[in-house]
Amino acid sequence: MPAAARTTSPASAASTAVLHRALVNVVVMASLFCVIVGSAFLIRYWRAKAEDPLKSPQAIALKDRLRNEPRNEQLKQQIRELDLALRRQYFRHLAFSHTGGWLLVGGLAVLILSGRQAARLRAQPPLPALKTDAEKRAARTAALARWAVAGVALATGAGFLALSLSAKSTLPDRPQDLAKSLAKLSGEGGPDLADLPKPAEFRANWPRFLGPDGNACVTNFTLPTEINLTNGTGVAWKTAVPLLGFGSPIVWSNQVFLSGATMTNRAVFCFDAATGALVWQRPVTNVPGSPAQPLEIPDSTGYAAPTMATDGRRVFAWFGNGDLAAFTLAGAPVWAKSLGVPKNMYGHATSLACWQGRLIVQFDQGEPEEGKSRLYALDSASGRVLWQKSRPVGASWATPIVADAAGKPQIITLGGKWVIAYAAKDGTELWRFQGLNGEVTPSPIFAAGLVFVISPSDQLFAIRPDGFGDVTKTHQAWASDENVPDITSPVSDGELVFTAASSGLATCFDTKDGKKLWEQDLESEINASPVLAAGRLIVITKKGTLIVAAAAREFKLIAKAELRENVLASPALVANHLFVRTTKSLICLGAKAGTLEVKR
Amino acid sequence: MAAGLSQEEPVNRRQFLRGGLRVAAMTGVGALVGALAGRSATDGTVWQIDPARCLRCGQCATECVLEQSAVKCVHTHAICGYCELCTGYFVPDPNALNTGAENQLCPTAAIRRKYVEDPYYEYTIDENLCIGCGKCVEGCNRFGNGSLYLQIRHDRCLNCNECSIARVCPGDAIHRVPARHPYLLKTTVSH
Amino acid sequence: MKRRAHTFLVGLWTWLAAAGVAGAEQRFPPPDFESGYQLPVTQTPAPRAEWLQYFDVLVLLIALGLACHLILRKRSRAGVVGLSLFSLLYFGFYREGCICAIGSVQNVALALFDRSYALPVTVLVFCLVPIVFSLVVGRAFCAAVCPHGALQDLVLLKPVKVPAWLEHALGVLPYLYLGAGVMFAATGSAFLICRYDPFVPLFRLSGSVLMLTTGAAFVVLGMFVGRPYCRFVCPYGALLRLGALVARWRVRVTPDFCTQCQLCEHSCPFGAMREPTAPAANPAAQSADRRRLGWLLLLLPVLIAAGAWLGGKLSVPLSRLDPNVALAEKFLDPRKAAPLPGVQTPQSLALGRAEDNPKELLAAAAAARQKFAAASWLFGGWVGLVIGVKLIGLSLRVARTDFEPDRGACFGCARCFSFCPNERVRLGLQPAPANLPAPAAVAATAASVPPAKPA
Amino acid sequence: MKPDRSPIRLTRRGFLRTSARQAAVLGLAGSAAMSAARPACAGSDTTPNPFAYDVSRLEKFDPKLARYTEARQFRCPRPDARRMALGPGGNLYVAAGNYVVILDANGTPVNELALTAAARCVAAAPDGTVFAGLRDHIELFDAKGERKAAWASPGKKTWFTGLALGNQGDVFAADSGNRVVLRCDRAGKVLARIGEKNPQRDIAGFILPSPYLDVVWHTDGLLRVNNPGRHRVEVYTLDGDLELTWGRPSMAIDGFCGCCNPIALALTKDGRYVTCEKGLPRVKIYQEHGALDCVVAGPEMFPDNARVGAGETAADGVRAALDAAVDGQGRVFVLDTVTSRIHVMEPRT
Repeated sequence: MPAAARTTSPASAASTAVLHRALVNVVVMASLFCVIVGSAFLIRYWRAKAEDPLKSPQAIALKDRLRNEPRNEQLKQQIRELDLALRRQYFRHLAFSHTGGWLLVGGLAVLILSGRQAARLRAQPPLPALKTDAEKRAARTAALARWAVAGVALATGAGFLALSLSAKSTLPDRPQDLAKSLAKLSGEGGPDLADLPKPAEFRANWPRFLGPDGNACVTNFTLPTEINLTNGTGVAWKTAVPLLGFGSPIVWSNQVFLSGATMTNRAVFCFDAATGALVWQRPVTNVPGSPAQPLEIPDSTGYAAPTMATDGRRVFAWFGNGDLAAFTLAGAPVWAKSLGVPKNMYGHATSLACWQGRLIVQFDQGEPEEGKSRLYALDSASGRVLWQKSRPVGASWATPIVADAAGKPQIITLGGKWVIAYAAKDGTELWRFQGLNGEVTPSPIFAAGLVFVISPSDQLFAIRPDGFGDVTKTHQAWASDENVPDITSPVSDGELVFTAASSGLATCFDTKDGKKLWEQDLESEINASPVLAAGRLIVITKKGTLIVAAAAREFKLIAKAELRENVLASPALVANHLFVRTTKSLICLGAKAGTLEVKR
Repeated sequence: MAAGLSQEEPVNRRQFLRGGLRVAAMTGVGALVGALAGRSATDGTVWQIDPARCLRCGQCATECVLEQSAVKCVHTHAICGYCELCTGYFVPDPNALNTGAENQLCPTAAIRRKYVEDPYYEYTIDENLCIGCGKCVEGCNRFGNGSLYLQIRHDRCLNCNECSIARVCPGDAIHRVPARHPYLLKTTVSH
Repeated sequence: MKRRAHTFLVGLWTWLAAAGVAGAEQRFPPPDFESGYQLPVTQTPAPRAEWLQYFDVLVLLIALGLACHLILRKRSRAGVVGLSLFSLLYFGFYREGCICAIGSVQNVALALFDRSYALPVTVLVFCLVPIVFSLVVGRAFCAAVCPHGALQDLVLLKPVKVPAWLEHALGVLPYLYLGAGVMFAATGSAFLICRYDPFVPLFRLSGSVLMLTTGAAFVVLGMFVGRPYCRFVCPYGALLRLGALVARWRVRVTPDFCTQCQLCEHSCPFGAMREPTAPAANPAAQSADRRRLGWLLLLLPVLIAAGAWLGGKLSVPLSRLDPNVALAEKFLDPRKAAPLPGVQTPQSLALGRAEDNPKELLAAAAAARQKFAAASWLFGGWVGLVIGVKLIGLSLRVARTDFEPDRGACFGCARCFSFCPNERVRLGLQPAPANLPAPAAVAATAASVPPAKPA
Repeated sequence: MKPDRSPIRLTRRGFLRTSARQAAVLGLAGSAAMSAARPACAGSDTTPNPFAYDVSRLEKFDPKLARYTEARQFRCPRPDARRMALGPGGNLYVAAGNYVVILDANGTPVNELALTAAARCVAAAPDGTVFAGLRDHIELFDAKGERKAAWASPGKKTWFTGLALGNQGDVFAADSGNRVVLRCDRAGKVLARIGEKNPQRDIAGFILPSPYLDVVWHTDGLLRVNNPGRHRVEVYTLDGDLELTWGRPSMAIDGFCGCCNPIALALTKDGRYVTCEKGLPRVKIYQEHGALDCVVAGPEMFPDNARVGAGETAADGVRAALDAAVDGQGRVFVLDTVTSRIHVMEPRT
């Protein structure tokens, strides 16, 4: 404002200058004051929070000391004094922020007042020049403004686009899908079932240890008439396996999966089922929770004894050191975790099972009284534990099966002295049967409405799975103590049950009453569980002799072939091809490449 | 008409449009009033903590816009057990059952302990000291009867349009309540 | 006899049980004190009395009326400054900024969409009365009643002229902010405008450090840029601006006729003064303008559609501002950390609550998400509309004969009046010139005789 | 009018420069303070509560003391379970909501008795008679589940929380409301009032901040009663003489934690005490004279029970807790009233 122009005399001009100087000084001082108070305010704000009475490390240390010397009166006194000082400081700080605020407001008011006065004293009178091109300038401004608005629009649009990129959400968009999310959480509907293959597809494949349902019996299968490893007759292919493992192969679609491990290396392998070519191999490393120190495991079990499993979308491998890893069928890692280092003197060997998007993990270890054994159901997509159950058993080596028995899906587990069945949905215990003895290794099977379990070298039990609670006395259909195996699992076509003991003794029982129908000494040690293929009993001895016998009420040898390598794992039977893992390689018996077709 | 006000101008298109829009806007405001009048309350509302939903997360002490939170611990004595060993007053495993600073749980010593008769003690809150952290509330609820709990004190609360504690409350415990019944006190009669 | 007693007792118990179900069971009683100790009663300090809120409304009405009087009738800058000071002290520092008209828009929006939300009458009045005033007399509320505006107006020291094109471009932002604020309020998820209000923490002298520093930054900025919040941020100002555009009466600089001296343009710190422009003489330019206008009119629906389409994509990220949605997303995240033993974080506590009743939470979250699905494309459409209308507005030619303040942009601060030579004549501070002076001459006279009242 | 060029002249440019400098300083100080202050303000919801009431240190105990292992657990079919007792046939009688639920040892429901109000305690005689304690009176049911009698309430403030049966037809009812244990005959007549404050008999009386008085009768003819407010267990003769007290307040494993514990008692066959605590939910066994023997279950077994806000039952606002019963084989049944689950704990062999 044209205030300065008012005075014309030099004296008043000088006094104005003095006044102005003074005002400018006030402005500078006031702004300095504001800055100082403002920064002090902020610094104190931050410091006092850090120094609040709760967080004083000194007080915490003193209180810790008092816990060790509860009778130290001097220490108590010290704590009280410190406590008082800290609290005083705290409340002083609270008071300061208020006064500080008012100081700031005051300083600002002085700054503004003096600043305005000073500005007024020195304001120049406006001398606007005559402007004639108003229209032109207006048009120019409007044009510029339009472009600027367009710029704002573009920036907003770009911001929106960037924001919409983060549109992925775990919360479903449609309320209808909420129920699914909820069910998924409670483990009821389980993981996303829509994503999973149909049951028929499971039956056409070999997704786990001993076939789709753990009873290694396929009804539609043609064995090659002649097998000769020397000239390759009846052999589709043979491929070396880079790492040792006692786990059996699993087959899904046109892929064969294996795991192998040494003390320090662990890996999962995928082979082309048609050609035997190694499609991918993935090391399993850096698993969270994995033991830092390598674990000593006896050679008789090795570091990759558990057989892998697949839910049709992912494959899962479990290793002797407890590492559990999931990969997609294409070999991309999905998740990996350790449920703990197994405490197992012979080495961990229990295989995995899958049921409706859940990975069933029977983790028996230690001694029963240690209470360390658990049965887990993990979400196979994420590895999240859906439920877990404590098991009253010590270490075991048997693999659980999931069977639709007595009208409900049951997980049947062996371990310690107990056969325990759990509801597959939520892990509720359904029934338990006492009768096992020793180191439980053979896995249970479910056939003809009965659960067949082996107490190693002791008894073969047939149990009706429709009971509740302890069914030891009530639900045993029959038992037999003849030629009971100690390692291998039984196999049944519903009419007959076959066993092949490690001594080489094969036995056949009637499922109805457990009557022994025949026994035959195969005269060779057997480690792999026998399998049934369309009326043929196939046994592979440890030395690598493949023996085919009729699966009938009388023993009849049909064929014999030498695989010329030691065999410890059970074969997988898919689409007229038999996949055998020897200690060195993976052999596919059947018609040559190009003819392998997996039914979907 | 005063000098400052616009003089009557001839009604042109622009003005007509303006007048029409003004009438429309007025109508809109009127409609808004009509729509909301039936639903609006003459009674105001205030923020309050539902003690049944409070999870004692400690954020009442740190998130309030006030330097010293408007949330305070309150005590319903009729629920109190008057315990000698009060888990809301004493730290877990206190050195001795006295008022020494080393034994007190409250970070600002806002709880007063007074002898009543053997073996009962009365506990009261000094609201000038209480910062609403809820430490004592957790101790009392976990081990005792839950007679200590947090409430927003309306002599301090600024009644912000959006409560900054409610925004972060993990228990979703803070909501608006009618100003006529501004507290959600625990009573001896359960609901 | 015994049997009758029995029946009676059973009846009594049944009645007691029924009473227990209907009413409430007594909690376990406190100890019996032998010393005659009386249980203290829990104190319940009352909230601010209700009549005081009606008093606030009264103060608002009086202040608004006074503002109109001071701006339009008295044309007194000093009066406006005085009223601003009062508003700053009363609505700002005394009432600590809550509830203010700016935030009340959100309450009204929420009340419109949430039938269970009881809107206090005072809030409705606070929201609507300034709007009604704006329809009649322009932005009298901004001029001297709003504490935010008053603070910024009073701290203005040395205004910097913001280029007109930038002013136009930034002027779009309040509308976008208004849209966002209304959307978040209507969905019941957040009161964004209150959350990021820079001045209320200053009035309270407490608040989060972030907002206090933002407020301080706005004050410092406000010393050199006139009312930065009002012009480029304030969503309520945006509403009042619309009202002022169609207001019955408006602020005019000259009481008589315009001398074209340009002094008023110089005096306005908010760039609200518009200079006179004649209708375009050049037919070629006119037809180019018409064509542009036509294209922009066609572009408007396209912009709205594009905005709506883009906005529709935002429903997921925007809904994260809703606490239920945010929690539900964390809860459903398969990679969420397992709860650790020991001291819990607020997040783990919230997840625990979700675990207890996932159905309720997910239902609430899904409902919020649904609301956002509708709200976000509306918001996007609003953004497109704002941009389109602004572009059209910038392509309209307005012919003016006088210097006059823009109807929407003028806050009514009354600074310009004392600069007008004719006003000075009206006030008797200056003799009426014999003939129409040239601008330079007027400027010289104005410079030689300072106004009686400071600007 | 000549422009003034004196050094103090406040030109716009000069002013802008100064103020820009000032603004920069302020902004810098502000942002520095802000960034420094961020960890201090608990703005992030992933910073642990600085005001946490932390007892995690005290939730751990020597694993050597854990001499029980969980054999199984099952859910009580009715919510709001409060107390539990073992009855004939090894069946479990659970007072839950307005019912007494009878389960076999595997958790299979056997029978259910409906009551007119919430059942707060229960006892079952060898002949199958069920005594159900409601808040202010006791009701009797025969083995078939038919109601046989409802005793008159013994007092206005009565609040039954524990029931035990003696061998001579005695019924012992713990009345938390009147802070006394009543000895009644089978017809409901009160024979003796045990444990009331009586300086002449050196009885200090029960301190009950909340209704958790429990009573257990042992074959040695003595009653065991908990006194939560004094953190101890008291032993009375049937005539009401105080024979023995033991127990000390401490959050350590050998003491009773919080302000009022233990809240429930049971006895093993050989006379050892099974005690239940709330707050730090734990079940422990003490030897006859109060030395800690072992831990049956620690807080880690009851995560929901220990969690904040858990267990506020709708009926009376009493925080839920634990109860225990011991069967003939030494198995301890632990009722977690928050989850309504019964844990079967077997001794490790």
